[in-house]
Amino acid sequence: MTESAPNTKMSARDVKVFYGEKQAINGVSIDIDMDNVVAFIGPSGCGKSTFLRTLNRMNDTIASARVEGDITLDGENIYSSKMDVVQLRARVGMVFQKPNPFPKSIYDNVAYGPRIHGLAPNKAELDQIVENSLVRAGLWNEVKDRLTESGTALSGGQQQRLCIARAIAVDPEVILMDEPCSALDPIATAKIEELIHELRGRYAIVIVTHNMQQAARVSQKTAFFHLGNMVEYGDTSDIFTNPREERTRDYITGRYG
Amino acid sequence: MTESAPNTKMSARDVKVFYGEKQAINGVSIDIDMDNVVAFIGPSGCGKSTFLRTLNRMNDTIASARVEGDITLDGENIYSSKMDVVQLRARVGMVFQKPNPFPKSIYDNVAYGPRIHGLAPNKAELDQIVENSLVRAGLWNEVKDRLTESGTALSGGQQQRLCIARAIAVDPEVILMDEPCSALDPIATAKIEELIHELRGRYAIVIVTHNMQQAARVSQKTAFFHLGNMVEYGDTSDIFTNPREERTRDYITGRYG
Amino acid sequence: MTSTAIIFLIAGLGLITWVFARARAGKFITAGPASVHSLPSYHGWYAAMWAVVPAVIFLVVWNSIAPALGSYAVLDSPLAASLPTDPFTRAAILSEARDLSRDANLKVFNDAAVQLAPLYGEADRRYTMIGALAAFLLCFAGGAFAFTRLRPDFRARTKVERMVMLGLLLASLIAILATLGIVASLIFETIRFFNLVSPFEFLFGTNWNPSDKVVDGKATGFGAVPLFWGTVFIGAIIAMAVAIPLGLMSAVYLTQYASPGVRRWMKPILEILAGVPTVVYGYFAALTVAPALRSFAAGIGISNASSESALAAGLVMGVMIIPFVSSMADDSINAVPNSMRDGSLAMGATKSETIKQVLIPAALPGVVGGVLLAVSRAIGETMIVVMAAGLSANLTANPFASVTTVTTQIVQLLTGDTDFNSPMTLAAFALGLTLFIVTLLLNIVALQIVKRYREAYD
Amino acid sequence: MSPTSSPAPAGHPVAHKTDWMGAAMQKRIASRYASERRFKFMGLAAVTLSSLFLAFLLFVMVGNGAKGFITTEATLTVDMPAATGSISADQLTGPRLSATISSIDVRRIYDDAVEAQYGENGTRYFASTAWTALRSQLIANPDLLMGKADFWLPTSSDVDRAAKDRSTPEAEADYARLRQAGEVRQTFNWNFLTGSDGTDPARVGIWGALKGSLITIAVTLLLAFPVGVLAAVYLEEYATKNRLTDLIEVSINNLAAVPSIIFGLLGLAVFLQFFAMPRSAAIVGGLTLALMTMPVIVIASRNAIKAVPPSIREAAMGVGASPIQVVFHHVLPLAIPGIMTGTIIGMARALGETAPLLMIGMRAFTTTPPDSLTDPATVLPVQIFLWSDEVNRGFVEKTSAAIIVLLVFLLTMNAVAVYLRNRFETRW
Amino acid sequence: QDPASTNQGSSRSEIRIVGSSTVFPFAKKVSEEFVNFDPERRSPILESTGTGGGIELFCSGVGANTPDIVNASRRMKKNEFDRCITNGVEEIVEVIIGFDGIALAQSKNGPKINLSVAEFYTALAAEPFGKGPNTTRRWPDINPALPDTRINIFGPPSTSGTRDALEEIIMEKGCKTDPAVGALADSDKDKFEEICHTVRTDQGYTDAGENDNLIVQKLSTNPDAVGIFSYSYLADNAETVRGIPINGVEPSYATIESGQYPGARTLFIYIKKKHVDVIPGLREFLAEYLRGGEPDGYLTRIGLISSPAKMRSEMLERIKSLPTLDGAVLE
Ligand SMILES: Nc1ncnc2c1ncn2[C@@H]1O[C@H](COP(=O)(O)OP(=O)(O)OP(=O)(O)O)[C@@H](O)[C@H]1O
Ligand SMILES: Nc1ncnc2c1ncn2[C@@H]1O[C@H](COP(=O)(O)OP(=O)(O)OP(=O)(O)O)[C@@H](O)[C@H]1O
Ligand SMILES: [Mg+2]
Ligand SMILES: [Mg+2]
Ligand SMILES: O=P([O-])([O-])[O-]
Repeated sequence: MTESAPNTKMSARDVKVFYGEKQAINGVSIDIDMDNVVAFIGPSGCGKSTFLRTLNRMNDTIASARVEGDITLDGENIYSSKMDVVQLRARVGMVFQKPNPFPKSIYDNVAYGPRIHGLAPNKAELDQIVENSLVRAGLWNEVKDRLTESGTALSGGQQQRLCIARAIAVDPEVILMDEPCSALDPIATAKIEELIHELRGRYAIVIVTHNMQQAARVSQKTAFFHLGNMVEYGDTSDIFTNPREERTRDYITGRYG
Repeated sequence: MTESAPNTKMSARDVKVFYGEKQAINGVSIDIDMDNVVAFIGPSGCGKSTFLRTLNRMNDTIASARVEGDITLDGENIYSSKMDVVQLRARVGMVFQKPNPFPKSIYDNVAYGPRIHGLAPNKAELDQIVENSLVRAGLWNEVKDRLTESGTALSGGQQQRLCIARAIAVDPEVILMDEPCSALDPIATAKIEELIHELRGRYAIVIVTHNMQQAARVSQKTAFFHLGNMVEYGDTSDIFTNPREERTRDYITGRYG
Repeated sequence: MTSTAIIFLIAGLGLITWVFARARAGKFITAGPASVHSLPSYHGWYAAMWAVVPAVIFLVVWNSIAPALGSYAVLDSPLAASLPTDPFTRAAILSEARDLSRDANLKVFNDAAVQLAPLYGEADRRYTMIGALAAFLLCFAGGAFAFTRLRPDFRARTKVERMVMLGLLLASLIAILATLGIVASLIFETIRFFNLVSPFEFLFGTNWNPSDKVVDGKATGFGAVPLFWGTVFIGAIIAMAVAIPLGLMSAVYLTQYASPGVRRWMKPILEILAGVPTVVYGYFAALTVAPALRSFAAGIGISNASSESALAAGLVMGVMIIPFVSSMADDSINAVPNSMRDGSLAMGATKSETIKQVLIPAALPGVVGGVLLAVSRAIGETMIVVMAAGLSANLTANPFASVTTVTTQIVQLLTGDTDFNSPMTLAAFALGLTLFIVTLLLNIVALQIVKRYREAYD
Repeated sequence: MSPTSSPAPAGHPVAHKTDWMGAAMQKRIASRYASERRFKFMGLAAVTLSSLFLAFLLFVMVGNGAKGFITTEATLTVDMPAATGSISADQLTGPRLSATISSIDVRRIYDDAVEAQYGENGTRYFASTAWTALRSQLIANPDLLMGKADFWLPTSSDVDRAAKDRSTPEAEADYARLRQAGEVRQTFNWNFLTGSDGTDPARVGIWGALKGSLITIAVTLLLAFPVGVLAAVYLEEYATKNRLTDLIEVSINNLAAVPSIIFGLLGLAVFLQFFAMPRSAAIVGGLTLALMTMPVIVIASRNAIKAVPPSIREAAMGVGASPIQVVFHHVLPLAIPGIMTGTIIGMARALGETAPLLMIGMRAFTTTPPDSLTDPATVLPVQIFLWSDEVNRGFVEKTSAAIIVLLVFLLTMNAVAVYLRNRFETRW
Repeated sequence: QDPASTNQGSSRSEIRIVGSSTVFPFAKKVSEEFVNFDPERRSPILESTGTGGGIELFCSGVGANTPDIVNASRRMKKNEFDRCITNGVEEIVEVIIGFDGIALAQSKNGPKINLSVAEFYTALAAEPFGKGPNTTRRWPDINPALPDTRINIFGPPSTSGTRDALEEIIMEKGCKTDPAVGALADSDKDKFEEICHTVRTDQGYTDAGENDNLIVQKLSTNPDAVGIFSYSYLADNAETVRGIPINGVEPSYATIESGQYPGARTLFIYIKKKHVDVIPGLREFLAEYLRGGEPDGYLTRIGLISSPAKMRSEMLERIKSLPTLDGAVLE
């Protein structure tokens, strides 16, 4: 896995992440393409979130974090000084574990990204973007009559879909999701999983999950992380039925984690 | 299970607990006798801790909590206005999930209860009580040379044993333990379990645990709680090998929880 | 044209620049949003910044020199030849003339000014025009320069944000400046003071009788021990004897016993005590408390009770400090983990036993830190002691006698004689430095204690 | 603990089971409950005592000060045409009016009228500047110049006190006589709210000081608020840990603890001596208080900013907001209530501050309110301090009345702060 | 630098006065009248700094940033005058506004005291008659006939004119009652001044600051205390305090005017001539000052003792012609 596949959107080469002295990721290389949903699985603390955040430089916000190695988006190194991190994050959107809508109206939540990036020259187009995003996030029918209500007044599952709508409103190329369902009940979870299915192909999607069933359900490719290493990366069906590595097998069968 | 058994120390009849509007316990009846260690098991949030705290009225400290039903200690209703809660708590001791020694010396930690209840007329007897309690809690040998050190300077397992010593120093009749090992490592856990074995028979003991193996190891009787109900109560061996209820079986075999 | 009008015009020009730059940048968006680096409005801000900031800086500088230029122009005229040579009189006439040129209805005080007024009007108009023109030029130049730099890949946002960051940094530097200002102003004067009085005498001498008499380069009567004692006696002993029990017990009652309703009302009421200005406390102490204490003392047979007793000032100061102690104690008690309280209650301890034997000992470091902060506040308090404590530098432990404090003496020394070189003025600064250092140390120690204690329970 | 000789073997039973129901134990428990009650009572007593003190303070101030808002007036009959010679109606119109009035020697007319009505020493019944009250009434209503009229003029402070409560025996006698000679009434003391400092307690007012306070506090707010908030934003959101930011932190924490009088010394040495700014001016007071208030605002703002959950920042960054946008679009709007609370409390403190302003000469006597930043001014707390030093008994009620005005301002500000804090306590 | 401003800031349109706390109430009254007379006038700015402090400020230079007038409860000293000259304040006009006495007073509720200058000196001096430290604690330690209360004297601080007057007028008189000490006045002036002019620093004497009002207040609450302040404060507060006779002479308008009272002194104001035609209203203000000090003027009503008619007309002349003070006449 040192050469990029033809349809590769992002690729990481020998990425190491340090928190101060402590190394949290020990040289991970991976390619993410447009066609598949990639799931990161692994026991708690293995570095899934850490690695995910290197992909849109959200770890810049942690003073002690330091990244080595190369990560490219469409062949461009995202850690080069020429890369504008604000633009990068617009292109690589993120959805967080806990739904975190802004304490603003539903409309403003979704419109925020398009506004700061100047994606809509006028109000009508902005309305259109908001509506499209909410529709695609499967939330439109539930909120179309109350767009001015606060985003925080929605239920957890709705909030998470609102966050997804907010992320897709800036029309990113990649969407990173860090355990997007762990705070949700089964019904809300099902909705989000369905949504991921629908979004597939339009965006490159990476999802971190601690729930193997979920990984099996939503992803086409799975990466298994353990103690800061990416132990195995391959088609989801292979990983779950026929893992190459001992550790993967142990984890999948519930020996630990 | 509506009549009390002959050796019954405490018995609850149709106990309901409310936190404000929300009902956390929906009518639980149970008898606790002197000879057996009783384990409460059940999934998180099912009300184990809540019910345990009704037994020594520790839930009086939660403003919103309200208890209905009867709980008796030696046939006396502990919620009657005649019952002195201070005395009740001296007779029904409690050990908490997280070890909570007072920020005082080891000696003072253990001597605290006897002192406030005036159990020792003089220093020599107090010394004796402290020593006996620490011996019985299996801590004496480890701390006898540093009784003046702070209780918070001990390791987690030692702290928990100190809390047990503190509880038995007031010579209670019942000891309630709310997940006393969940903050401890396996070695410390083993020590506490051993201790429970030794204390059995002298005190009525109730232990809450989320670890079924532990319940199987230390208890003679087990009560399974689910969603505020006590689903099943019986001999530990029966519950674990041959549960009567579907839900118990599902839980024991790890279907959920 | 007045300078306000010019500023408004420049602001208007800035706005126009903003609009144009934004519109121009808007045209860059041809191939989708990814093709430009920054939003059009950032280009707008960038250009507006260039248009406005240099012009405004220039105007500020110009406005500070233009009046002088105007005056020189007036002085060059033959009419000015008859002006008196004395600079002060001359200045007065000139400034009156300038006022007259702006408002002809003013009452004329100096007739010479009337002739000069039109000249002034003329000169001022001319220089204002020059300044305005230059400012507009700068405005245009800046705007044009910025305009040429606008390009699809121009990082306008980064530039604008860098300016904002610079502003933020400058704002926080003011804190350092203020601290430096304090330290410098205190230290310079104190060093001068110690040229006249030995630090040893100042810190350990017991004779406080300051005077301006300097004999052989030495001043006497500056032994500050009685002041230190008075300060400690009132602020750290009497006031704390009131504030600690009342504050601590209030906190205990409000956190442990009071119903939420009582707590909701009583807490703000106690906080009001901290919001009452000290001059009001001082007046209250002097008007009501001190005479009452004096007659009380006389009633129990203390003959030489003074009306400005240490007790009166200390008592009232103690009341003022109650909310400080109680809110710190409140925080500390709340920071003790509930498991600690539960542990004690589960042993069959009563509430008061739990509070006395577990909560308060556990919260003690926090409470001590709070008390130290309160002490530092009390010894720096000025108005209560100025109005209610005495002026006699007594070394006495009799609470009905009059003592004086550091802050009282600072006010005494500085509100009288204001000559900056007299030993008495300098002594005020030396006292100020002492006070500064002591309160600083108290605070550092207190914050350290509180911080360590917070960490212990986290 | 004295080491015990023979440790009991593990599991050895305790010698005796405690007899919880025994008489001795019951007695012990009773006494423990008694001490519980005593302790609780002490707590209650502490709270009560503290609030009673506040109540007592307010009671004394209101008790003394309420009278300060009332003034006693007596009538004086003046026959204007007789005193001035005839004034034609057109002299009272338009621009000629002020010239006409200043041509009249109101003071002499007043003296004559008083002597005519109240005898030789009659002026002692009236405030020493009562004639200015007569003049203002004439200016307000020039038609009075055309005829004979009764004017209500303020009585002397002694008589005023006699009318309200008690005074010197002479003044009480004067008051009794006055009631016979003419009419006396008590009305609201508008002059107290609109006038300035003076020598006669019957005629002093707080407007000058209040205006000084308002100007000073405006300067303080304009300087301390932006600087404080911006510094807080910088420290909380952007500052990386280095020597400089450490120094800033330490400076701010220390400034917040420095006694206020030290700021006065700073103002004196730096602003007055070094920068040669004008003595007694509101701008210097405002600058000094701004340095004192800024750290309070910084600390409150930082706490408010800290309370904004990081998830909001992450969310904004996740859609590509720049650090500046994160702060100005999300963090600051959410922190505003907390910042406002801190600012109001800081401003209230500055408004009640006295000592530093004494140091920079804002205690000068002046009888007109300041008009600009550089005009000599005093502030309300300093005015209170100055009046409290006056020996004349008439100043007691004026001092207390001024205190009431100050407290009304401060308590309102504090109440608003408490309201804001409660209202916006948990928004997320 | 703008020539329309001096080196010390720009011009100023209100009068600035500093100086003696004794003269302060008079100056307050005058400024109030000054503004009342014509409400369009700007109120003078008045600060009570004590005579010494005031002269320091006054002499710090000419210009808008320095006071125009200093009130003094004693005559300017030679060294002060020299300082003025050094700082460019060369033309100073001296005006006498009236007389005042240094009054000893006590609360009306206290036991009546009657002192001789010698007794008073003994109570006040650091080393009475040069015979070792002052050991007197209660009045009977000095004279058994005096009431048995603590010696507790509140007086002015060393910067004030009242203090200078106290030392030079009253203490010196008491001191000289011992001929041996009196002889020192010629032989060893320094020694003489040390004995006669040094006030005790122990509990017997309390420096009460520049605020004479404060002393009056303290007296009314401390019945056994004795206060030293200006006669005008005594006159103004006759309700609460009474004068203590010295050598049997009560401080009163008549005794001070006639010079009978041992503590009589002259009150001055000093004006910068250069400011007179620069600061608007300064001349009118001076005129107002003298008008108030006339025998039936409002200043005499609050305790100023009017100067004789001849002196008053001379002063009226002075504020017109503004003759400058000659340093040679000062001490
Ligand atoms: N801000 C940080 N500072 C220091 N160490 C950190 C930080 N964040 C994470 N770590 C450490 O880095 C390692 C990887 O953490 P990470 O959050 O990536 O794990 P994870 O796989 O996402 O776990 P989980 O499933 O619990 O979310 C852990 O050991 C963690 O303790
Ligand atoms: N103080 C409280 N106020 C309101 N609700 C509470 C409170 N404490 C517990 N509850 C609720 O009561 C229910 C029972 O809680 P309880 O703590 O007894 O569960 P548990 O069985 O001990 O769970 P766990 O194994 O997680 O400790 C839960 O739904 C819990 O959310
Ligand atoms: Mg994670
Ligand atoms: Mg539990
Ligand atoms: O204030 P004095 O008059 O005493 O100088």
